[in-house]
Amino acid sequence: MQHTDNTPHSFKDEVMAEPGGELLQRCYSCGTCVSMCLVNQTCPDYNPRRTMRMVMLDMREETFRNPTIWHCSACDLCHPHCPQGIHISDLMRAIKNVALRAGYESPLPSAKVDEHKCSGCDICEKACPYGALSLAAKTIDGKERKISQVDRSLCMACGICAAACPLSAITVEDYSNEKVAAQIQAGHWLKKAKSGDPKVLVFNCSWNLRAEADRDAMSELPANVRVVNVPCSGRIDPTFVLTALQAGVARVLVAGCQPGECHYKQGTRIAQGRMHTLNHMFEQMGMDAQRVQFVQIGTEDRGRLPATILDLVAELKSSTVAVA
Amino acid sequence: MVDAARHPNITVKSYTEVKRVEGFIGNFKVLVEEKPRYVNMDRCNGCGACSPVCPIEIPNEFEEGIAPRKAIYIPHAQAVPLRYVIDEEACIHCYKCVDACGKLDAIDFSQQPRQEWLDVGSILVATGFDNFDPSVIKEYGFGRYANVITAMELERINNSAGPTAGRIMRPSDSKFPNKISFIQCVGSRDERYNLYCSGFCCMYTIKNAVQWKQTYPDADITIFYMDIRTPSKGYEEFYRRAREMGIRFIQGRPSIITEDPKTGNLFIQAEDVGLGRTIELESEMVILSTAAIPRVDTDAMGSVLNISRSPDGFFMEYHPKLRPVDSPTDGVFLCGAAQSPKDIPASVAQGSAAASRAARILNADEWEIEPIVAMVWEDRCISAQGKKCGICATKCPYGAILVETGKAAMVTAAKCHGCGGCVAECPHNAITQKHFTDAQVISQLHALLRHEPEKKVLAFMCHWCSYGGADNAGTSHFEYPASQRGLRVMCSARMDSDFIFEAFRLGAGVVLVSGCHPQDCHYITGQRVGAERFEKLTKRLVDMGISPQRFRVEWISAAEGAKYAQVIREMDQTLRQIDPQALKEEIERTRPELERRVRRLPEIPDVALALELAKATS
Amino acid sequence: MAKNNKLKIAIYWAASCGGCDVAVVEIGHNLLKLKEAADILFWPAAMDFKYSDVEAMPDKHIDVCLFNGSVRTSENEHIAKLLRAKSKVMVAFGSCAYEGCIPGLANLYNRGDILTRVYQETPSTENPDGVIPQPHCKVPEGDLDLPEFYESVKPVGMVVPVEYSVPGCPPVASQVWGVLEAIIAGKLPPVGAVLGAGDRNLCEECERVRDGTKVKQFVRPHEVIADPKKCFLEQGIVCSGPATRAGCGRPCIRVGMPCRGCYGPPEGVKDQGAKLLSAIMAVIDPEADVEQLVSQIVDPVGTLYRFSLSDSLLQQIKWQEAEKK
Amino acid sequence: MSQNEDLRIGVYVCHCGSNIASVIDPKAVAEFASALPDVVLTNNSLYTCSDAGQRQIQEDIKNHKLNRVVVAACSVRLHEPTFRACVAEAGLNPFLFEMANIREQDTWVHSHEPEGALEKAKDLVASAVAKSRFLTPLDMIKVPVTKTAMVIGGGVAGISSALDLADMGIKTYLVEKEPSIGGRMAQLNKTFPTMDCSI
Repeated sequence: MQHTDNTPHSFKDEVMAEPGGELLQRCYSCGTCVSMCLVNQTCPDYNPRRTMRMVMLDMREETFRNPTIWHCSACDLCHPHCPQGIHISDLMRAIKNVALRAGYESPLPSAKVDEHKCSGCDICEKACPYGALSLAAKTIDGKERKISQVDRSLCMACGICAAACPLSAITVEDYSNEKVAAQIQAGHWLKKAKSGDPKVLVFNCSWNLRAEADRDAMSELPANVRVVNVPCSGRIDPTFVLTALQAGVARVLVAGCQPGECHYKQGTRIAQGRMHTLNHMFEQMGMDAQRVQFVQIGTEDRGRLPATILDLVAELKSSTVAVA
Repeated sequence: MVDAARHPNITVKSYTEVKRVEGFIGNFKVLVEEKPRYVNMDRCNGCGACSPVCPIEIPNEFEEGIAPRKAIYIPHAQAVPLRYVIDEEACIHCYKCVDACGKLDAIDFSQQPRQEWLDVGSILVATGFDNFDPSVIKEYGFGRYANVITAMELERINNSAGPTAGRIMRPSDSKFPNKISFIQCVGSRDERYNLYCSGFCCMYTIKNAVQWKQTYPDADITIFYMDIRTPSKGYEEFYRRAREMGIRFIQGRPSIITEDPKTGNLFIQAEDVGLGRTIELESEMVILSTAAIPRVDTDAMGSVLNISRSPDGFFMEYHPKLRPVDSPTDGVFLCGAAQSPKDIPASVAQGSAAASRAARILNADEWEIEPIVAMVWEDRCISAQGKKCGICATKCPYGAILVETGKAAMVTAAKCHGCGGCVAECPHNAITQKHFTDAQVISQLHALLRHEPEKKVLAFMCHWCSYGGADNAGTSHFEYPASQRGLRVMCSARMDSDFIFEAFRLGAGVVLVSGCHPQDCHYITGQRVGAERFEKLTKRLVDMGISPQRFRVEWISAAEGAKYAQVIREMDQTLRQIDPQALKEEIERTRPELERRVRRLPEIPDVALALELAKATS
Repeated sequence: MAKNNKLKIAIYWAASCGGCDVAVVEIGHNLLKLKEAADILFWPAAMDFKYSDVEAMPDKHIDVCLFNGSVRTSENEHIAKLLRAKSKVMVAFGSCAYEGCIPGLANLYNRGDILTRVYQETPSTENPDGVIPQPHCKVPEGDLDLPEFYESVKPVGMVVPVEYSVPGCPPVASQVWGVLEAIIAGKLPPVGAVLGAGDRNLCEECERVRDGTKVKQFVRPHEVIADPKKCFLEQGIVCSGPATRAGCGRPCIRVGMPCRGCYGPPEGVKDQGAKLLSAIMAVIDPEADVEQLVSQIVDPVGTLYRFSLSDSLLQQIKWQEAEKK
Repeated sequence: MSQNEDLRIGVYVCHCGSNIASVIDPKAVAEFASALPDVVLTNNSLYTCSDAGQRQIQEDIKNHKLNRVVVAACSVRLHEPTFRACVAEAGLNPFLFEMANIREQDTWVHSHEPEGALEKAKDLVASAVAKSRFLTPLDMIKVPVTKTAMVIGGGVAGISSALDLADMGIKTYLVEKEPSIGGRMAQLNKTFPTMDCSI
């Protein structure tokens, strides 16, 4: 049985005293946030409603022991839908802050900076949607330099910084430049059947596929389509796109979230800026701007991503036939 | 409906609006305006020959816009009165209806709006509610997804007298939907729209679901809810029956509905709270249980009737517990969903309750009203001395004061409602208000400021609004500093400049004058009389050297307890921020001028005695 | 001539403005030191040499050839190949040779466009017959040969293998002398290295203040009066500094112009323009309208690939597309 | 007029169960009131509005010849009519009654400041007592009544109230904005619990 403690200065009070924690007790457990939550879809243990409940019941250690409390990326899809006006990501941040003070650490992977490559140019600090990067003086090879440093408790491993870093000095474990390249290459996909159907490479934000049916559809795509999942479309360095096209891919499709629904706040906007500028440059060069395509998939766009890809494949096929 | 129309004691005035209300309990005069129907009520026999020939088709509001109607129409087959009406905005004046009407000759385009004054002793407000428009909740897709409909639309689709003749079909493809879902609390219990519980939606949804299941036992029906509220007689049993019939209840508020554009089917995403897991449910049709909301014209109606709104937007009752059908205006009663969302049994019960409250008055031969009225000290009125004045009459909202030069001003007690505006405005202190005399108010002022006045927040409150607001702060337990001292008069119009001068003379730290919002004033224009005075007074006080932050004017309704508490908190804060020494010096410095201002107060009967007594007591 | 052990050096000027030759002269009194340590066997810009002199040399006769300028014509190509054969070490000297530089922006157009524009459309041209220069033509005096004008501009490294590159438009004098000193001392790094520049980007040494301001709008330098103390990018002016190799000493920044990017991409970066695009779009303000920002970069290729277009992935994709057609 | 008569003021300080007494000591307020001029009697009771409380006031009016009654309790909006009727029954003009609101406007909003609340309660009682000295007997104004009612809105609530009034023999105008009465109810299909037609 759960023993609850309602004395002042309890865990609940501590969370509520933290900025963002004030509205905790408004929650009437309707579950709207949970069903809107993208993290919950892939990681059902992350349940903001239940976490709030646990805080209300002063279940301190159990709350902290759940590693998923660190998963909220403050995408704030839930907040505008909450009928009680609770800013859930602020609340989760409040819980994280209390956890940090208690000595807990985020178990999430985080960005890593190569100190030798880093010039302290500050681009990453401005690019990070979470303020997880900042410059600090450090002696490297006997010389004091300002180097970017990652606050692990804030980093959500979205990889926006890794793409932004002009020196490729930042790496996010599973999505390093090399690993992304390896995903594209896997099974010698690029080399295979050069004369076959034109290849379509999709860089897909992993939060895009919200419906089971969409996930199924994505696993049944034809062989000339390769989908490379990344944490965020903001991870996509235009170099990836150009490299793929240069390697013979016919079309690159970058799929991000609808603005305002980005799991990492800014990623989709950054990707939009990059891809649309690429389109402009292709036009300026007198090249086929259609070779780079960018779509933003919203929570309501059931079936849109697989349909977009299949349309693209069909269109390519018909144009090849026409040329032939 | 028909009973009402046939009852010999009831006169149905349809297509008629209330424009103005004058008078008081037992003696109201109501100006009503009948809109032109352009159909002669006596000649029209409701035969319906006109409507088919009308070439205009517009959405039928009675059918929630899902079916058309003509420009000449009856709202529905059972309409009372069963007489046609021409919608002037839609009519193109082709006169085909005139031909169709033929010899009956009932069409009359010369009709004009018709106004009349009606004398009544009591008014019952049963103006009802509006339905929440769910299209503002983007995530539910109403208006974008054809098969997301409102409960009211379902009522019409599932009605043998409705546009589909009771044949259930979904909008996208006219197919029968076998798998349907209801979503509760759409627009209610949601701080983005309405915080209150709309009350009757749980039951109407269960009713619709049960009815559907009875007709189509194979139907797959789901109800998404947060809490099912079944507090009245037989309701919980009905809910249990619904569960037993196999209607699926899922506790969890859907966050989003998406549509499969190919099938038109809808996917509802919600956390099944019991399960602790997010589920996705496919439905062929989704019915939104929309909230009841205050009618769009509530404000306009409120200012005609002099009644105000609670924070939820519905009409406010005199007392939520003890006088739930009385409005704050004597003789005006509230019933049905105009006061708060209600189901049919509750509306009928409240209708009866309001009728009995009204009958209390209407069955009496005469009614007693409080004698809190103005009274002229004839010897002090300069009009009696042949001088031209008449300020009092200009301030009276009721025309209750007659001024003839050479005679003292005369107050007609039955017309006077007792706001006290004339009393405060009389430059010669020649008028008093019974039960709120200058001597009484000044005695209170001295008592309230007898100890450390410079640390007090003195608050003048009007009986109807700001005193009610202070009570509301109390019943809601909205705390504010105990430095506040309240003094109640009937209306802000009664808050005499002399009272405020006297308060500052006594060294009050800060002074609040508070009354109703202009549209809520119980005395038509009483608030305005006060407001104009306070505007001048604010400047005058500054000229006299009183720091502007020491005097504040606020309009606070009886529902605004939170605001009342906030204003007092702020004023207390203001007072604490003033340096005590500087405040003391300001009080000393301004006292001579303040004394000069109130030097004539002791001339008023009893005031000298009051001052003397106050001195003796302190 | 070459009877001692002095170094044998060649300097050549292909499709470029000549600035790189000036940059060599700019080493000033160090020229005397150079002369002491090396014999200059070929430097058409400074002394009267003939192609035949070079042709007459045995292969690998020249120790180091500093080749500046890109390859635009058949003559450029011919000499590049010739010098390659005659030199032990070939250095792509300056931005044109290294990555195509400003002449490379001509690759936004094809040969036909350029010739039409230059010989027929410019306002100062008087050419009533619309004559376009041809590689071969017969005139009464005999047959005339002109070098062929190629379809596009290429860095020299795409035509012949080069051992080293020295970036810059032009390389700054101090760095030039540094490179020469290393050559003289025989202390060259492994083949493939970039000489006379740093590894990281320009921002590392930039003195302008960065306060974390995000970009609300992109503006061109002439559209605003920029704060001389603050980071250009934070003021919305596209500065190539983040994606440009350090080493120039920031002469542009010092005179109030944002970095143009002439030192090419930093170490480890394949495509300067793509990287610059990736960086500047990452620092946009959360409130700004993305499409507006995109449209505010008026000439994206010229802005992002000002010096490196002909060496870019973008260029290669274009060539591939052209080939397919 | 006050100066011509011998004032005998009774002050009743209500505990209102614990609503008032849990924050301030009503006895201390009564004690304070007893020292005010012309106050001849003070009283504390658990619920002054209760039958016993009201009876006490009425007995005191008779036995102690009280000619002013001050009750310190809740809001005038709640119990002023109650106590006016109470004193009137004991033969005192109802307008010689005065009330101090030490619940809604004191203990309920200053529960964290009990000392301040007590001081305020004393001041509010002093204010009511001070006013009471100048109260004069007043007679209610009698007005005639038009025996007609108006119901605004012809929905289910309006129709049922109109029918009730009409059945009581009262002429009633049922005013409806729309061309037909019936309101929302007329739109409904079968209604709970009888599942019959709503019209």
